[in-house]
Amino acid sequence: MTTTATPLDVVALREDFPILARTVREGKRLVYLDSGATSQRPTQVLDAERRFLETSNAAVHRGAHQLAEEATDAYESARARIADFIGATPDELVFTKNATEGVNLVAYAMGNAATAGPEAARFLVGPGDEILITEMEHHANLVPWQQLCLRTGATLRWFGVTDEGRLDLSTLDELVTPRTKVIAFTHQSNVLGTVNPVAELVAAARRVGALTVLDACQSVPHSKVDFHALGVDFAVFSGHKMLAPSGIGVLYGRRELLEALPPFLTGGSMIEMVHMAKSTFAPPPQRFEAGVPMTSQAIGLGAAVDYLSAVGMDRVAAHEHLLTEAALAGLGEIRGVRIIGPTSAVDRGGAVSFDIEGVHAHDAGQVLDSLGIAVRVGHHCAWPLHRRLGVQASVRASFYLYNDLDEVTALLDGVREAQRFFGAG
Amino acid sequence: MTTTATPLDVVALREDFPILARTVREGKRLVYLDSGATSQRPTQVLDAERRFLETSNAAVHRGAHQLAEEATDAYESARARIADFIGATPDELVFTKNATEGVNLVAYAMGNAATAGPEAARFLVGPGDEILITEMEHHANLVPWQQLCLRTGATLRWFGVTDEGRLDLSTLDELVTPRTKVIAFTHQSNVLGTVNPVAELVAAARRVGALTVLDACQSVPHSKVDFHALGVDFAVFSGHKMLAPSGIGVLYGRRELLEALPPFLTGGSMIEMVHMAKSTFAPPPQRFEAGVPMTSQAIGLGAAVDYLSAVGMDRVAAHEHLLTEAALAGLGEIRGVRIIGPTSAVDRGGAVSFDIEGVHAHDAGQVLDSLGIAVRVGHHCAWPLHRRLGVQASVRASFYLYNDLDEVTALLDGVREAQRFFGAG
Amino acid sequence: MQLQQMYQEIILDHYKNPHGRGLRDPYDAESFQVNPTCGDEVTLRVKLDGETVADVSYDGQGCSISQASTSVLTDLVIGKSVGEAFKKFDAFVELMQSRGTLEPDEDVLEDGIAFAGVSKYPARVKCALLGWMAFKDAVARSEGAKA
Amino acid sequence: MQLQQMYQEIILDHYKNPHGRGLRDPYDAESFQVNPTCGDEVTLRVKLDGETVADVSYDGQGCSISQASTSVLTDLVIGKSVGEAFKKFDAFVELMQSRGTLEPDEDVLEDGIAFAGVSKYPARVKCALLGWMAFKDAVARSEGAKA
Ligand SMILES: Cc1ncc(COP(=O)(O)O)c(C=O)c1O
Ligand SMILES: Cc1ncc(COP(=O)(O)O)c(C=O)c1O
Repeated sequence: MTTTATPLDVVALREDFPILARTVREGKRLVYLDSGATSQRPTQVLDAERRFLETSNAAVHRGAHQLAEEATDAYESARARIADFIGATPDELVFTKNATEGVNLVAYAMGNAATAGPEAARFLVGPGDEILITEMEHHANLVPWQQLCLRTGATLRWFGVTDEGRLDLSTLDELVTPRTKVIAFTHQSNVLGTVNPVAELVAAARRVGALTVLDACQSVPHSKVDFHALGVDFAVFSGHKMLAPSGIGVLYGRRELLEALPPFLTGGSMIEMVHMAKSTFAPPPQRFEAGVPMTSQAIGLGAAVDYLSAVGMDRVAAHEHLLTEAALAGLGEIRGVRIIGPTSAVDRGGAVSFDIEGVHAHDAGQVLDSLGIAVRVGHHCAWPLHRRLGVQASVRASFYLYNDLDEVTALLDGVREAQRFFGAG
Repeated sequence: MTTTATPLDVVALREDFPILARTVREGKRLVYLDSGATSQRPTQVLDAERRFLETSNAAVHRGAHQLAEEATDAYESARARIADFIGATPDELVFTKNATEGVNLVAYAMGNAATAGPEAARFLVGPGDEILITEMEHHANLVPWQQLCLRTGATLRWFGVTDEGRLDLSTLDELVTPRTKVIAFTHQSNVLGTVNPVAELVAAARRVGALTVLDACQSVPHSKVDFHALGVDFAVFSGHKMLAPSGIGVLYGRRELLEALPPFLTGGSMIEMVHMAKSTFAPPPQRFEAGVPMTSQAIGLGAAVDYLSAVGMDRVAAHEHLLTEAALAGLGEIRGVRIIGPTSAVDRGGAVSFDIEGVHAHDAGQVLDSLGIAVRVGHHCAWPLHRRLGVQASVRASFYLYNDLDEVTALLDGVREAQRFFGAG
Repeated sequence: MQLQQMYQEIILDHYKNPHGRGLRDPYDAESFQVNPTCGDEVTLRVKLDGETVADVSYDGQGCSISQASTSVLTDLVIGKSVGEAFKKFDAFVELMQSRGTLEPDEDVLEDGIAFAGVSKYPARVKCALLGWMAFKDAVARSEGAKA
Repeated sequence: MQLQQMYQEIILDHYKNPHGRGLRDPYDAESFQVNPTCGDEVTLRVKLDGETVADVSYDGQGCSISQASTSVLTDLVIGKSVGEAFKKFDAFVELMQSRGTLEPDEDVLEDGIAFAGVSKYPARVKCALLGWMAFKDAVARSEGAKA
């Protein structure tokens, strides 16, 4: 990661985020360090959604009147801009309600291959087949695969995690075999910050003909990601983590795969012909968008992508890198604080989780909250990872383009205050 | 239906809907008669969502800081108010992205009963079992059941429709048997306007121990609906058809059923414990809300329900009844126009579909659009119903609280203009 | 008035008096196409004679635009070489996707130029292309059957 | 300062010097409870002697609130009748769900009144109730086992 991009003007940028001007807990300035859970929304995104609703709102792909035309255009234009943002073509991009639905879509559609036509044969899974994940997955990229295995009789296997919080690839040759049907893994851990070696995993998957599913929830919002360049087969991410509305996510799938993949949710707008006894289905992406979609939310995500592009993803990444380095250095100096994940900012994004000896994460979070600092406490939907690393719950600070170094300092002061309050450290 | 409620002040009410003030097609006043597809949003709903996003936005049920508390409170308060609006308790109400997801949730969760614990045995379906639907269903309440049958080997059966567009219940005793596992039917047809006899179908289902699934998409927005009073087991509806945002819908399920129902989408926030090899799940409604939910959209739906309650659902229904009667009478007088569905406004809601002899629906829609009138043309996601009634495509005008009698007149004039333009009638 | 711009006289004429309508034998391949939003459908047959489109016949139900554009199609392609027919196909598709920004070439599209106005209405583009997609598919099937 | 309101001295004392901690034999039933958002867990054993709660012992990992409230629980219920214990249970649950609007009854809840401030933080209410839910469940299991 180079940091040669022009630095962000965070002061100016924060003006775009009305919520950041509020105070919490008896007049404390809000220090929002929980963007890993959900990000805040700039006025530009809020305005885009509202403008659409006040001028062109209608059901998309279903009407022939002017509003319906305008709505469909706005929706499809958003799809095209988002596709461009992630190095994909519009027909490779399916709107879901969140990333979780995206993973479930792939897992259920693979299950549906058992009762679909021969073109879906490559998605078949059953006894003897293996689904390979990692021990650092968010529950969203873990439980759906457990359930697919339960339904089909396939076996779940996983890569371990090193003590430093890196993927343990020493077992690669043992785990990736002709039985492997899917390798599903996170691009960037929402707990550790660890960025995984996508190229290596994609290459391994290709050697055995396995499909790759990338959880890009924590990468797409924070750096330039190009799915075609990465070569993954499927990928998912959520709008709400990248300045966009809640209720919208994306499933990316390579065109030829989406074309062969059986449907998941069925209903209106995803059909070709419907008879009482049997239906046929539309080509992708429509095949995977049953019902009236998240129209204004897609438009909001389009506006978010425009906003991020205008700022520049390289600058966003460089800025977060700076904050992460400062946080890692600062936390490293506090006695009794253990960083969960890599302690250097190499191949590492801006989620910084840590454990404070003698202060439970929930209690530390409460002290920070009383100072106006919003962090996440718990296992951050990565319970097996916490178990592996021997922490029950951790505190996570996560950064985004609107955070600054003063906020990192506030975090460090807050951690010391938590230690003082609980007589620890 | 009595029409004794104080009439709506439509002029005042329309002020709440900014989009209704716009013009279309070279300065024509917008006459929006497509609320059956999606409704427009009042400022109160837009403001509620925006206020939330500018002050309290955070990931719900996942954080301990003040924003997360406020967001969770707002989200759960919306759930409670919506539950109250539909005669249910909050833990019986699951947020989905739309009604389509709700039907799929029930159908897939029933499929998952095969690999779930003994408490899910009542949901098992397989060869020899039957799913009973109707020929007037929207694809959303049809295709998911076809697919469930395909996956499980169960058989799909259906009630026919009379020439007048009523449910043909003459086959009730033949169709509802101990083999029947589910009776899924629409409360109010989105094409015909027909209101189905819920009590009779619920009673029949109970006699044989079948589950009932009600498609309430076209009833909840337009009249007072009480799911406890109706006695259905499950019901679905969508926010976007009732003044609320897109991307939010509701699945209602009787508490004891939701408690026994296996999960559908899996991931974060719906778990109890997660290990790499196995997970257990949270009680409802959380069990069915995987991932970061449609937070601001739920708050928008809460505001929509507040808005509708303030207006009064009896007044909404009475107003639409008036418009429907006028439309049915007016269309009935135009030679060559055939109304698809009951021609009297008894047990009938405000969706009025029709066929114009010699003018294809698409062409009629185009003429209406050129006059500023937005209607839906096609099969309205009820293709088998159209086939049954011998129409390939129809024109549908659908009314809501913001429409008035002048707009009905505009529609009638438009139909005559379409006949004139195409030399028909 | 907008409506007349879209529904040119030529279109209404073809709609009321369609050319080449009715399914005919012999044929090499048939294609059935449907517009999923409105249920409009067309069944179209192609008879090739070497490299020449010897006959195109069709039947279907649909709006004025889909019926007229299929009628125009038969005029344009019957008797032409497959290569020429596909040149017209490409030109017609390009015109329909132009959102009213393209000046159609009358030498290539003849009556087809009347559909320029339709291209401004994206929801109707599928209608205009329905028969054309059936033609493309039927030719591909004919060639597939012979290969 | 808000923080002191929530973390009353009593709470911090129980946290640092928990009462009744450590799993003991004999017992009638055990309950394992977990807070799904943070992974906090408690294993709690109950020994009934007729209608009397003869012993409650527990082990677990968790925040100050969950640990202290379980410690307070043991003080409150050991030696009491099951009926009295459940009266305290009800009072404590009511207090925790009051959002800081309830004046707790010291006669019933003793040290438990210190948790009044916690009830203002909905995300922490589950922490405070973790051990109590385990107690309720364990008693139900004990009675179930005996019935
Ligand atoms: C009767 C009926 N059922 C189901 C649906 C599907 O609703 P949605 O597309 O919002 O999921 C609709 C609307 O499109 C409807 O009118
Ligand atoms: C790495 C990762 N994967 C998946 C998810 C799930 O995203 P969502 O809850 O928006 O579906 C998240 C966020 O919660 C995440 O951080």
